[in-house]
Amino acid sequence: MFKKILVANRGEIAVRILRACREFGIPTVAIFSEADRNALHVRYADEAYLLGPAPSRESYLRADKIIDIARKCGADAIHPGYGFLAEREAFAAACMDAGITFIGPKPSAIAAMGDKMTARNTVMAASVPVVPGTEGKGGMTDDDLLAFAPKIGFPLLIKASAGGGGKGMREVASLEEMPALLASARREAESAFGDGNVYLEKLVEGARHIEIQILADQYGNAIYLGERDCSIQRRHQKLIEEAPSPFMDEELRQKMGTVAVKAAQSVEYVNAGTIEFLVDKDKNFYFLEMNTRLQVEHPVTELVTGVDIVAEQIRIARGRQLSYKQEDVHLRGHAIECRVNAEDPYNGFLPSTGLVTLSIVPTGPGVRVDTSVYSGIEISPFYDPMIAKLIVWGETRGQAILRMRRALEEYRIVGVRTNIPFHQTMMDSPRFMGGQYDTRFVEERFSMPELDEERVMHHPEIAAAFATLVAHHEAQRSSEFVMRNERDTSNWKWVGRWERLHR
Amino acid sequence: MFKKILVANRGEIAVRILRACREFGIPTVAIFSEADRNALHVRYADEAYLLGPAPSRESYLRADKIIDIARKCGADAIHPGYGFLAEREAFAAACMDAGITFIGPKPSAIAAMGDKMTARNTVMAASVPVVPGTEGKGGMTDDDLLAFAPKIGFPLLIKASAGGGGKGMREVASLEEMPALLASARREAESAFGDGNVYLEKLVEGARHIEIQILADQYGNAIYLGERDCSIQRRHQKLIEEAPSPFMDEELRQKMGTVAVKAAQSVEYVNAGTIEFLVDKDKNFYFLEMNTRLQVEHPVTELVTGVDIVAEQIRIARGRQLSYKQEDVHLRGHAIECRVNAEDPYNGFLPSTGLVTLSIVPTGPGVRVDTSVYSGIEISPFYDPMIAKLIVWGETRGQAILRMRRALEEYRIVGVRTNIPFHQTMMDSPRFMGGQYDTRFVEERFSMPELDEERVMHHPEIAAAFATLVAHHEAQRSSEFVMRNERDTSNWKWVGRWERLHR
Amino acid sequence: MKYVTTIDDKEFTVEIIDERHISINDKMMEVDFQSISGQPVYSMVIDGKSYEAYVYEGEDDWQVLLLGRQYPVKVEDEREKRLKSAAGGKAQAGGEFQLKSPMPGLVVAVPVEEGQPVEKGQVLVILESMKMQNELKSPRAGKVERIKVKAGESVEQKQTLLSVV
Amino acid sequence: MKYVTTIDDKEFTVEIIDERHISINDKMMEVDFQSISGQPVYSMVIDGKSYEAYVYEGEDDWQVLLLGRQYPVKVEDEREKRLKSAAGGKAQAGGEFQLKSPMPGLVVAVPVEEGQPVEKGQVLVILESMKMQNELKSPRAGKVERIKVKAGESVEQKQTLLSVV
Repeated sequence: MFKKILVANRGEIAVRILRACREFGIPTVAIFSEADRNALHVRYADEAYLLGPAPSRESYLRADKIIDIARKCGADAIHPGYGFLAEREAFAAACMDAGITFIGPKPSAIAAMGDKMTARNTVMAASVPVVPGTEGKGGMTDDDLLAFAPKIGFPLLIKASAGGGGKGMREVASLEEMPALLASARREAESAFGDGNVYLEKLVEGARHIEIQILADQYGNAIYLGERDCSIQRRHQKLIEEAPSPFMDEELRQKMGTVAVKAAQSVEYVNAGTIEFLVDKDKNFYFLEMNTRLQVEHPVTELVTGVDIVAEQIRIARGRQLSYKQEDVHLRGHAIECRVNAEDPYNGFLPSTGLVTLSIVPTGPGVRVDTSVYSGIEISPFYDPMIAKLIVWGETRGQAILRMRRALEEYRIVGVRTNIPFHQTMMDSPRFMGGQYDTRFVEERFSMPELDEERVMHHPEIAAAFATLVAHHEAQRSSEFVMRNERDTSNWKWVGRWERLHR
Repeated sequence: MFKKILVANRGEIAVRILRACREFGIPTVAIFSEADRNALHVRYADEAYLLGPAPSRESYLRADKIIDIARKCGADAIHPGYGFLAEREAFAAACMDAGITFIGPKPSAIAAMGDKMTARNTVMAASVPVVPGTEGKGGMTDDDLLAFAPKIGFPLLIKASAGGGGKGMREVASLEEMPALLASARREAESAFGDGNVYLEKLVEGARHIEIQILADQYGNAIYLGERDCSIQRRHQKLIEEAPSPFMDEELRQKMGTVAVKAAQSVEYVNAGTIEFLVDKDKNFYFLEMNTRLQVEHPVTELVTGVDIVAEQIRIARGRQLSYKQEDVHLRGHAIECRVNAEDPYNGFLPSTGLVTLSIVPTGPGVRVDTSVYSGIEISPFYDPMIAKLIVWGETRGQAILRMRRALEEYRIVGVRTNIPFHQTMMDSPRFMGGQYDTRFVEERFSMPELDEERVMHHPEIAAAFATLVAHHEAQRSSEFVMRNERDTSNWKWVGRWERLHR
Repeated sequence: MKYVTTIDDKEFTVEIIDERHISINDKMMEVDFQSISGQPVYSMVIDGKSYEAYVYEGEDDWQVLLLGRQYPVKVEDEREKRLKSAAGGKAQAGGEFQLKSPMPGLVVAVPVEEGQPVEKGQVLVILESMKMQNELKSPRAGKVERIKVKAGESVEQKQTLLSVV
Repeated sequence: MKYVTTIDDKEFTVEIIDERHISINDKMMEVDFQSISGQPVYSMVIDGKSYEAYVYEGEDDWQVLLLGRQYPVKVEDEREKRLKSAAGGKAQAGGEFQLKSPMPGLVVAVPVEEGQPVEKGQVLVILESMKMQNELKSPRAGKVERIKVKAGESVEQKQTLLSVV
């Protein structure tokens, strides 16, 4: 096995990978920015090296420094996680040049799939259906794009060539609004990926976002691990994923799985990867892009297949054959993932930062939490707002939804606002329960019930009691501040103990 | 389904049962003692009622009050968990009289199996092999027992007739020491179960403790869910359980499973139950006792079979047929449970109590934590020292051990000492790794390496650095206390923030 | 101690009787109220029902997050409220709105100018934080004044960015 | 600041040079030392290696729980230690041992009497806590004195139960 693995990432995914390494008994190296000294990935690794200041460009995107650290500490492999350097051809190539195994595909496959336009041309050549769009070579100017747009037709999407996760993506309804949207998309793409190139794509209406997880080894073996339905998105950011898709049948699964394997093989793909498709209501499917890396939502596939995808990535990179054949892969039960973001659903989903003073994660049967948050950690404004993934497994989709409800209700995070109430509302929504949703569902048919004009309150008198008791207590405390001596005789025994403890 | 379920227990098992109810959508009722107002089971239930003062006799053992609460709040079923009232025939009967479903076996089965001596006679009649011992009717006096002991031969065990979990159990090497041990066993049995009756049993040497999980419905269907190996014990308290047993083969599993089902059927058993066996090195097995309730270690069986045992208990009590036939039960992978006790392994495993100021549970793939502990809860001296169960699943036993190691290392509990270092040492022990252990292993062949005369230190200089830095910091703080003004200019930035927060 | 507690247009009279009892609209209830871990998460057992909620202090109200729903709650001392309404009711309706930064971040653009009239919902500032561009919008129609930041500047949480009058 | 730090019979000279550097036996190391959540759990990155430990204060030493192993560590100011050893070394060897209750509980029995000689390992008090009976034993041979509790009494944590001299 590898002598030592450097994890070139932060947050929950760095922790996920460190755990897989530890479960192999492989020593690990973490890297961190100045904002992340107390992060879980630094605490869990065997070694940890400071990269630089908080901004990504000065830390987690510093490929040169990272390779230098790997060399100096004797790491013979690097796992890039997702985001940051995971889909940079140059980084994979630089690892190779330094004699370090990049745990992922070959640079050529990253290059082919990483530039969305090349990707489309490549898979089209392997007769995989694609969404109509600007299929030319990269780097089109605004003028070119504005000229081409009417040929695709509106509505259409601007997408970042280097992108993913909805960053640098804009929806365009008409030619008039396109210049401003191009500018902001390029700005966001530049900031997120260091690359402002964008391309255009037809917007498939009523579509579901369904993706196929692929594993491929160095000996030409490739399998698919079923699909994930990621249609619950907001501003093109995935929020909830499930496996299997409630929309899917076995016939379509096999058809899309076979096409996905073909797409991967068209670039001689090795390691774990994901082929994203749009599927319209008539079950026509179109290749969207390939993510040449581990996916945020990989756990739902792990829970229904029993395959440890990160462990398999490491084995493949080490030159092992796949541990599974296609016929070994069986889907069992149902899994759902909710991405817990530090965002306030009652305030336009604005990011929320601060010191987490309490974190109580849900536990018990069928519940998995992948997170880097604990009581006492600071959520900084520098990185992605996703702070945890709550994943549940159930024998059926119904059981999984009920289990997710109880897990969401148990979850306590104090110090930042989270989108947990959004997920709770979604789990109660009849359309979600019925599996009746598409990629526009959140934006077009869903809102937080509290923000509705005609809101229905379930427990107003209980809410009133909570607020009044807290307000009363605060008022008492203020007056006690004046009458200091009486403080210790306060009726409110719940004030005292914790404060004494931390005095 | 039931309209409302009252959970007549506390701690992690109350939480476990509440979760199962919530996942069925059934409203729940918690009961609590004065020491448990802030316990998780009170927080997670829909309703919660105070029973009385902290001691069990005045709270969790008050069957009359509990049934009264159930009646008043309209609960139509009671789940007793384990311990407390779970194996009291009178309680099950009282529930029945009050028209409330007792989620467990009929009173007659509890009576038959609950008194260990009757149990032995009953299963012997069904030709299940038993360990030689005092098979007479209950309530033997000390004189009777002392007279009978030489017929069994030494070493032998004194066991509580009403007991379980090693409470009121004493090992006797000779007739001389027997009177004192009888007295202390009766005292402990009286305190734990309210019943000081004891009996004697031959001590099978070199034995493994292997138990079979049973499920039986009201229609005569009964299945076994494989075995659990619970041989890692200390003072007859189980500490680590695994499924399947590394000692077992499929033939023995089927044989013991069939015998276990027969034993259950001999008392017309309904609901979940466990038949405990001692298995000697030649794979002879002896019936030990039947636990007519949910077992602490049920999660390892859940993880390898995929069966939710608590959910199944509720379905059975509701009058449903078993969801599984024997041929549906397949063991997949391997599961291990470590019982995390508030006990100091470096100080004779003495219980440790106090306010938990930090709890960071391990999470991620294959890890389940069943606990009632969170940052801010008080561990009181009134109840069992088990504060969490850490359970892992792996594709193989080896992977499960490695995963348990990483999970134990991640676990952080501050405020009470725990036996986590014991478990860490065990997971590193070659004999445990090799599956080479019996019920005497912990006491006879195992010790905390730090307590050895010839201890080997792995990282003495690192430990020295930790202690010196903390001591230095404490000294600085004391001197700062004198030179107050300089406090805020302390170099030690880690002091400041948390304190400011809680000021 | 008596309070008038309002959610939307529903008014509750809540009286704190003693440590164990409150009344809501004159209905007496037994209550056991505890803070969880000294944090703004509270457990309340009220007439046998067990509830848990986050209670956050807002500008002039409380936000109660209870069973996945958020309630904006106004709590007023009954005596004060009586005095205030005697004095002529709402004083500050239609006052100045100060746009404060909801989080630390980088100002990407300020697409309005001082003196410019704006609609409700119009974008006032674009702020980048957590790699996302966030549009801060006007909660009502009005006129922009006192712009205190410009593109490229870093801002702290709660820093005032501009006003709408 | 220089310390002499001892684990068993191994002695280390540890010097705190500045916030970022210490030396152990004159070997200079870069160190980044942090408390986790303000608790006695510490994260230390020392020359690139990341460690985490609980550090508990004992009667006259520190207990460091590191990677599943516990180390009893004695830390002494070098100057003080020099003075002390010049003054004649260990002063309190063989003094009085006070048996303190390690937890709150109920005294079940005190199977010794005042003036009675006891062996190392002999049971002094039986204490019930968490439904278990716990035997508190003598750490060394000696004579029992000043028994302050009797069977049936409740005791607090750290309450002195008796002495062995």
